[in-house]
Amino acid sequence: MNSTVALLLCGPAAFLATTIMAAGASRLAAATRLVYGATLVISAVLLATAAGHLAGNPGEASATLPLGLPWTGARFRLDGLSAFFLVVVNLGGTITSLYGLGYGRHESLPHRVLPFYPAFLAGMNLVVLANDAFSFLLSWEFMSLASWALVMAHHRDEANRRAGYIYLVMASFGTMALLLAFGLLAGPAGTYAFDAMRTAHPGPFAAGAVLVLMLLGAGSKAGLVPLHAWLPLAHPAAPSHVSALMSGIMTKVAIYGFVRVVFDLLGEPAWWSGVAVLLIGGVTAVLGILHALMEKDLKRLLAYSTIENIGVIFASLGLALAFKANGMPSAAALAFTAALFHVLNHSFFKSLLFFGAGAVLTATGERDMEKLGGLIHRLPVTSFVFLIGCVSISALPPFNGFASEWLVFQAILRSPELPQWGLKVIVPAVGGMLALSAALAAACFVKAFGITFLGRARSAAVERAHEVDRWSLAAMAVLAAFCLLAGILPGFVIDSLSTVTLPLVGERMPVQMAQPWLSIVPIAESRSSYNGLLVFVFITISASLAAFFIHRFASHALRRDIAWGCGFPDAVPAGQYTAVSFAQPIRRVFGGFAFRSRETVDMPAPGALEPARLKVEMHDVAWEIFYQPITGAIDFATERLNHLQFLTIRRYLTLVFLYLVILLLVLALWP
Amino acid sequence: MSGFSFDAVAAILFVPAGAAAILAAMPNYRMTATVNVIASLLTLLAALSLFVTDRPAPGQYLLVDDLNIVFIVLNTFVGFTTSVFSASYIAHELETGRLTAPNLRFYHAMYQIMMFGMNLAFVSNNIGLMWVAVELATLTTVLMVGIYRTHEALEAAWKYFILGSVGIALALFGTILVYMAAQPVVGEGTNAMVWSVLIEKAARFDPALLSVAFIFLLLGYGTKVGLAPLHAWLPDAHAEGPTPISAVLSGLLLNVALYAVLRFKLLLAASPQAIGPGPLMVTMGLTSLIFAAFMLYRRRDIKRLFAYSSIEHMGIIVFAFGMGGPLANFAGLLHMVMHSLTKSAIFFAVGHIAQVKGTQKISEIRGLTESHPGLGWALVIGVVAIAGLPPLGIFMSEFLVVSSTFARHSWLAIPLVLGLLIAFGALLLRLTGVAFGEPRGGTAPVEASYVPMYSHLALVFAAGIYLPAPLVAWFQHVAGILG
Amino acid sequence: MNGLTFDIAHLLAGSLVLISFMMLYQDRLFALINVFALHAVVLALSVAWQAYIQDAHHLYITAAIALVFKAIVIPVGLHRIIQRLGIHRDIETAVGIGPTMLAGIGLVTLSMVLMLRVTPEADPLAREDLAFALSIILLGLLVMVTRRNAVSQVVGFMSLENGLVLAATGAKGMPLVVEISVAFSILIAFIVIGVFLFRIRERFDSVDIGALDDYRGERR
Amino acid sequence: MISQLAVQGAQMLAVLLLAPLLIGFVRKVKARLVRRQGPSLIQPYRDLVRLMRKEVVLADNASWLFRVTPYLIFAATWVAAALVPTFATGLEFSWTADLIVIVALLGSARFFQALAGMDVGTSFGGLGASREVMIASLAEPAMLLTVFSLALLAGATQLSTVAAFMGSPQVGLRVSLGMSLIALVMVAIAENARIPVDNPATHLELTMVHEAMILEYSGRHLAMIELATFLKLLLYMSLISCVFLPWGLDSGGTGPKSLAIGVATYLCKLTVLAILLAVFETAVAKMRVFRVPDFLGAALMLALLGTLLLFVSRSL
Repeated sequence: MNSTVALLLCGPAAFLATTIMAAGASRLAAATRLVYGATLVISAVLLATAAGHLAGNPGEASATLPLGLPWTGARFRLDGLSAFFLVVVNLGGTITSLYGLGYGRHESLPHRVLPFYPAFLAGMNLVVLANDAFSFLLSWEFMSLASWALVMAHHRDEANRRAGYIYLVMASFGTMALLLAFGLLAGPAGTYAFDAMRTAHPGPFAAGAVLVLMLLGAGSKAGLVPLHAWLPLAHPAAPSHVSALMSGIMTKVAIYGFVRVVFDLLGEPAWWSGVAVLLIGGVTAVLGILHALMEKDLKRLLAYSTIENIGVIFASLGLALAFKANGMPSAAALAFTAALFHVLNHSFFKSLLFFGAGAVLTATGERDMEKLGGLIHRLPVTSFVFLIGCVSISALPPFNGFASEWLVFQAILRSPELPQWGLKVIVPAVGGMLALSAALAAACFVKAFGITFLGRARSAAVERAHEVDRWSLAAMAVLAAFCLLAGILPGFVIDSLSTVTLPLVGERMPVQMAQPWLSIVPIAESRSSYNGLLVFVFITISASLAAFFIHRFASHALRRDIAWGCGFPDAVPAGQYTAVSFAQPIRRVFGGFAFRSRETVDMPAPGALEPARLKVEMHDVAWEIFYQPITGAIDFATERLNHLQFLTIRRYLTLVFLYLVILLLVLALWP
Repeated sequence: MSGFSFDAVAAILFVPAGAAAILAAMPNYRMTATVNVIASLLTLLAALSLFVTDRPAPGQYLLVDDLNIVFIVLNTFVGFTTSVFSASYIAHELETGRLTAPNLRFYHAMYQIMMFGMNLAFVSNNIGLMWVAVELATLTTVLMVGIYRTHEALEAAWKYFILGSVGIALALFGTILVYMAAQPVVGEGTNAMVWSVLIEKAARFDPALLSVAFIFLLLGYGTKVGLAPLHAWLPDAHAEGPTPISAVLSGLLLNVALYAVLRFKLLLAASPQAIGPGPLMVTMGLTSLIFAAFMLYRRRDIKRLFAYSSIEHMGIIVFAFGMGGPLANFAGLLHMVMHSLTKSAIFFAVGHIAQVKGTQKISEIRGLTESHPGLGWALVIGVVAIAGLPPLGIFMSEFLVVSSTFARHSWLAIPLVLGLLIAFGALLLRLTGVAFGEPRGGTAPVEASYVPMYSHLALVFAAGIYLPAPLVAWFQHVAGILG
Repeated sequence: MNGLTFDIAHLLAGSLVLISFMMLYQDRLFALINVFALHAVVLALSVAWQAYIQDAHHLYITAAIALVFKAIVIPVGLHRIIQRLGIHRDIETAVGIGPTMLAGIGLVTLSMVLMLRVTPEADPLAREDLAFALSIILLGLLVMVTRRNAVSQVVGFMSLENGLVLAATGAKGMPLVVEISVAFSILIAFIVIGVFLFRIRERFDSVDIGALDDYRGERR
Repeated sequence: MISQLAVQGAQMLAVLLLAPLLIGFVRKVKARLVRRQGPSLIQPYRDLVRLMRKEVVLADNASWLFRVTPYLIFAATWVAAALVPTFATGLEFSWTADLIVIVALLGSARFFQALAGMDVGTSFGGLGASREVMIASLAEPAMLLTVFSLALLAGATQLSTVAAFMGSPQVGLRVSLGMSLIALVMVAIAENARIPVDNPATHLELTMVHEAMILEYSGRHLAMIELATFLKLLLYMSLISCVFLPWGLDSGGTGPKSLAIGVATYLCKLTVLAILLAVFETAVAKMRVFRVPDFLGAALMLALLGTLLLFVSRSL
């Protein structure tokens, strides 16, 4: 029983204890502070432990408890991969708890949130630690269950109930897929310990099946298209800090599951597995961000953009697979590092953005961007950190989003060395998709920030808005700082990731911190290099230089006046561009194939008094192709079978009789 | 010592029988309820004493072995908790006037007779005796299903009665055939019906005759297990009878029939040339699972809903036993125990819910977790458990069944998984409606007996994350016996 | 055993099957009940014969039960019920006679093939008995599923149960036969009482599920 | 080291000073092409200075972001421009960033410009911003794919390396290069809001994109933005010239002579490109906004095709 693992296991235990305490005391006034304080401390401790392990790199440690599956026991293991994801999870947990300290006070139904929040954290930690199929699935499903309860927190809202329903059904679909995958890995003898699976190498067919099942299982949790349908419903339905956890952290846990099985347990991948993952990743990225662009509900927009980032991560995981399959460890290490780096970054800025959305929600009670606007005047701090989040997620230098996307592109540029033609053709196409999604992401967050925080207030609620409490602001500020730091010091992150990549792809990226001026050089300096720090410094210097000169030599005169409204004296706020109208050009360009969208304008005859109307109809193609047929089939089957409930006794007897006769016939004709 | 332990077996049988006689004679209904509880408790203790005492040598009529001790203990335990629940439930029924004091006397007496019948079926070492016992248990439950004397209650009882009788007849013919098969080997007389003798010599029986026999037995007892398409009696009987009886039906009577099927499966497995029972059971299991899964969607009566879920789970269990092998059999046993505990707990909750809301219509029950948190969350946990979500016990068994099946016959696992998912969708749909949302229906505070349901759920939860080693060893041994 | 005993047993069992066919053929209640009484009588005879050749005296009790209870008491009771309910005129077959007969022939062949195939080394008497018993059981079931009326279904069930008794008595030295026949008589009594008490005219077929739904909201 | 720094600084100043002149030159040529006298070459400098002197008229509800943006845009563009080798490769800080970063820097400049456009809350700002991001959402991928194909050829995204490689004889005449050249030019036209995508001279609200975003700017703020726009044009021209016309580039630290040659050739290239641009702009007419996607889509396809060709030909 390794002491580190023991300590890490005490964490979930403490979480569960908090859950019980919360269930008991959730109606007390102090309960909120108590619970979030406790989770804050616990996840901080876990974070420190995991980070220490990642930095110190003492190899792997494991422990077995006499729980779970009797003859296997509940096995737990801490290696580079799980340490890294523990850092992701508990960093998120810590900061979210910090945020919760403030945000939780506005919660109308604390007794439906407080008990499940620590349980959720416990579940995620256990998934990352589990070392046998049973404990893994148990924690996995426990995580889903806890988050489902949190989604159902505001259960009087019909939409939330629907979201929760779809969420849990999809979750258990995913669990079933994982269950089958583990069944294949475990074999008929039922060796469910990961260590045993690692040594046993399945045949090519089984390996392929496992990969597909993992894409279904982990993918449905991470939100890969077309399994994403639940995500934009469920993530926004939860209280905002939980949305941040679900979107920023839980999807990463799903990615951990995928990596753990496909990179670790499955052994050597086949080259086409790379193709599959790449394609799905690229398509997910583009469709996700297009959906996000069309949204006008702030939290749903963020949820969809989560789908996009998941797509990016999977695409670069697919690259890593392809490289690994072709024995190019260094390139594989590059792609894999890029993926993990993006995992970390996305957990930063997505949490930050959801916190911001939560702050807006508390301040105005609105999630609909069409009713917001001009908040930059009411919520100066929130709007500033939210802006930083937007810049980071739009992959703009010198922030962290750009650093990881840059690495992904560098990895793509290694791909011509791949032998297979399939990959040769796919990779540049996927590269194009990623570039497209990056550009669209920028557009999407111009819209998100511009409509929500800029312009003039579109509703009275905004006029009354006030800056949120200190705890929330602190949490958001910390995350913003992380976004900048990870952006200007990417070398540090990359180096600490070497512990993870080395065992999984058999290689690591060259040491970065040794580079002059802290720049990052994935392959060779002559080839490509990027120095976030210097870019940051240059921009600051030149901006301040310019400012200085202007200040020194140009006029200072400044006059406030009404804006130019094309001759109209006082343009009403309603005259501003709305979220929908902002997205209109892009909808015109991409909507045709992405949403089968159609615009119909009915313009009244000249002189007629009724207003002209623009009708836009859009379809969620994935939903119509994949989900409606299934529900339709089930409905049809139930409709038909249901008659069997209303037969008469004689007919039931006939059933029995026929069944008997058939069996007897079979027996009579038995050879 | 052995003398005492035989007394244990005797106690298991005679405590209920005696109690029935006393209860039939007692005037005061409060007393009858208490006596009922006490008698069940005594039976439970007697059953537990089977662990500490050494077992009697198998006689011509009675037998205690590793297989049936599982069932006996489970049976007496759930019987006891149900009696506790029924005490509070029946009191309420009496206040609302749905039952009268004479009804009650009859009810409690019948309850004990039923317990007697089921225990007898478990401990009997004689296939003829077992048949008689099962018939007895069935008849008593028929009478109890009809106890409300309402139109639809009589409907249900009648349907149950007719289909049950045909089942009984078929089972009897199967039993006769087994005797015929045994007679040339064992010789005439009672010995040819004694289980422990049969299993030894089964290898030399005429396999073809055994096969025919098994078909009749499977259909006969399968009717009681509620396997589709023999299930028709089950939903109505569950829905129309008093809820304690629904709990007992789902939790216990189905197991009795299942136990009978298992016994004969062993017999058949012992004679290699006979048709393998596996494929038959797997087919019936899958049919029931998928059929019930679809039927769950259109249910409007909450008790009927869970009755269908019982069919579904019986399907899973029969499937598991049909698959055979240590993993699947272990899973089957575990699943059976877990299902009994969970389903009876659910029915406890549902019973009180139906009482406070004054209806069994799902559409008229809303927002339970808000109006009656105790009951509501109990129902949520119960459904989550029955739907096979961790960290509750059924998850473990489903985990084992699905994964081992997929590793052995992948193409069998697909319909299994589909069935599970479809059923899950339906159950969750109904749960979302009932437990959440704007509260609707009566909000009167309920004097429910939370102890039985929560103790069951606690057991299920504990089993989900930790199975004590002796229990595991024992299950594995039984799984080994089941081959 | 000598041929004669065998032939007689064979004759009796065979005639039971024949009478089952006659039942299939009847479409009036009274006629049906009378035929059933005949069925019971023949059963009693064959059981008695078995008791004689196996000299198992307890079987005489079974025979007596069959004779008294099934051949006399039940038919009389059923006659009463029918008059009470005024349904003696009903034509009450759900399926035409012709198809029913064909199905019956098919069932008999099935049971013959099956039983004679699977019992090569059992003693011939038992084989015959089993084969006939199975066909009687199946025919009984057939009666149950082709008749609409509760009474005739009771009759079908009873003929089915006659088949069981025949099989049980045919099995040499089978214990509990008496108990079983008693148990079954009780069962049948229950059914008859049920029919009588609950005024279940045609419960088997036109079961009033509609009412059930209205009460319980099961209708879609 | 010092000389290197000097060169670097010189280049940065050079681009800053050269940019308005380039614009003036283009305008002049255009004017002459349509038989007009046209403003003098140094008119842009005058404009800038006057703008500097004027007072700033700020909309009532303009936020701090609105006032900070001009400096950010200018800084980002300037840094990007400074990273493109004009007359010398292998500059001191050339390794701080590669082509992708340059694209991204321009992207961030655009990001803030679009935000500023929406800050005041008039419909024009929104109109400009939404059209701008639509154009960018197609132009950026095209640009990146062009970068890919260059990087595949040169085996690097490092601009100096690429330039050096393109100068070396081992680049034959390649189809893919031609494609990416065309793509790059189309992107450049779109990015610099030139005809036919946008009209830098128009003030008819419905047709304009770039101008609509900066409609509310005035005085020194407008000056910064204008300067940034000039820089951007220069940047693209020097990019094209250093990648596709990589002759006479000084490879760093080879003495004043080669530097002089580098400067001279650089100026010639700029002149040629400017004239070409002017001719092109006078020859074609501005297209409807919703034809632009087709235009840029073509660029995207070309770039993708070029990249694919390279990928495939790599293995031959």
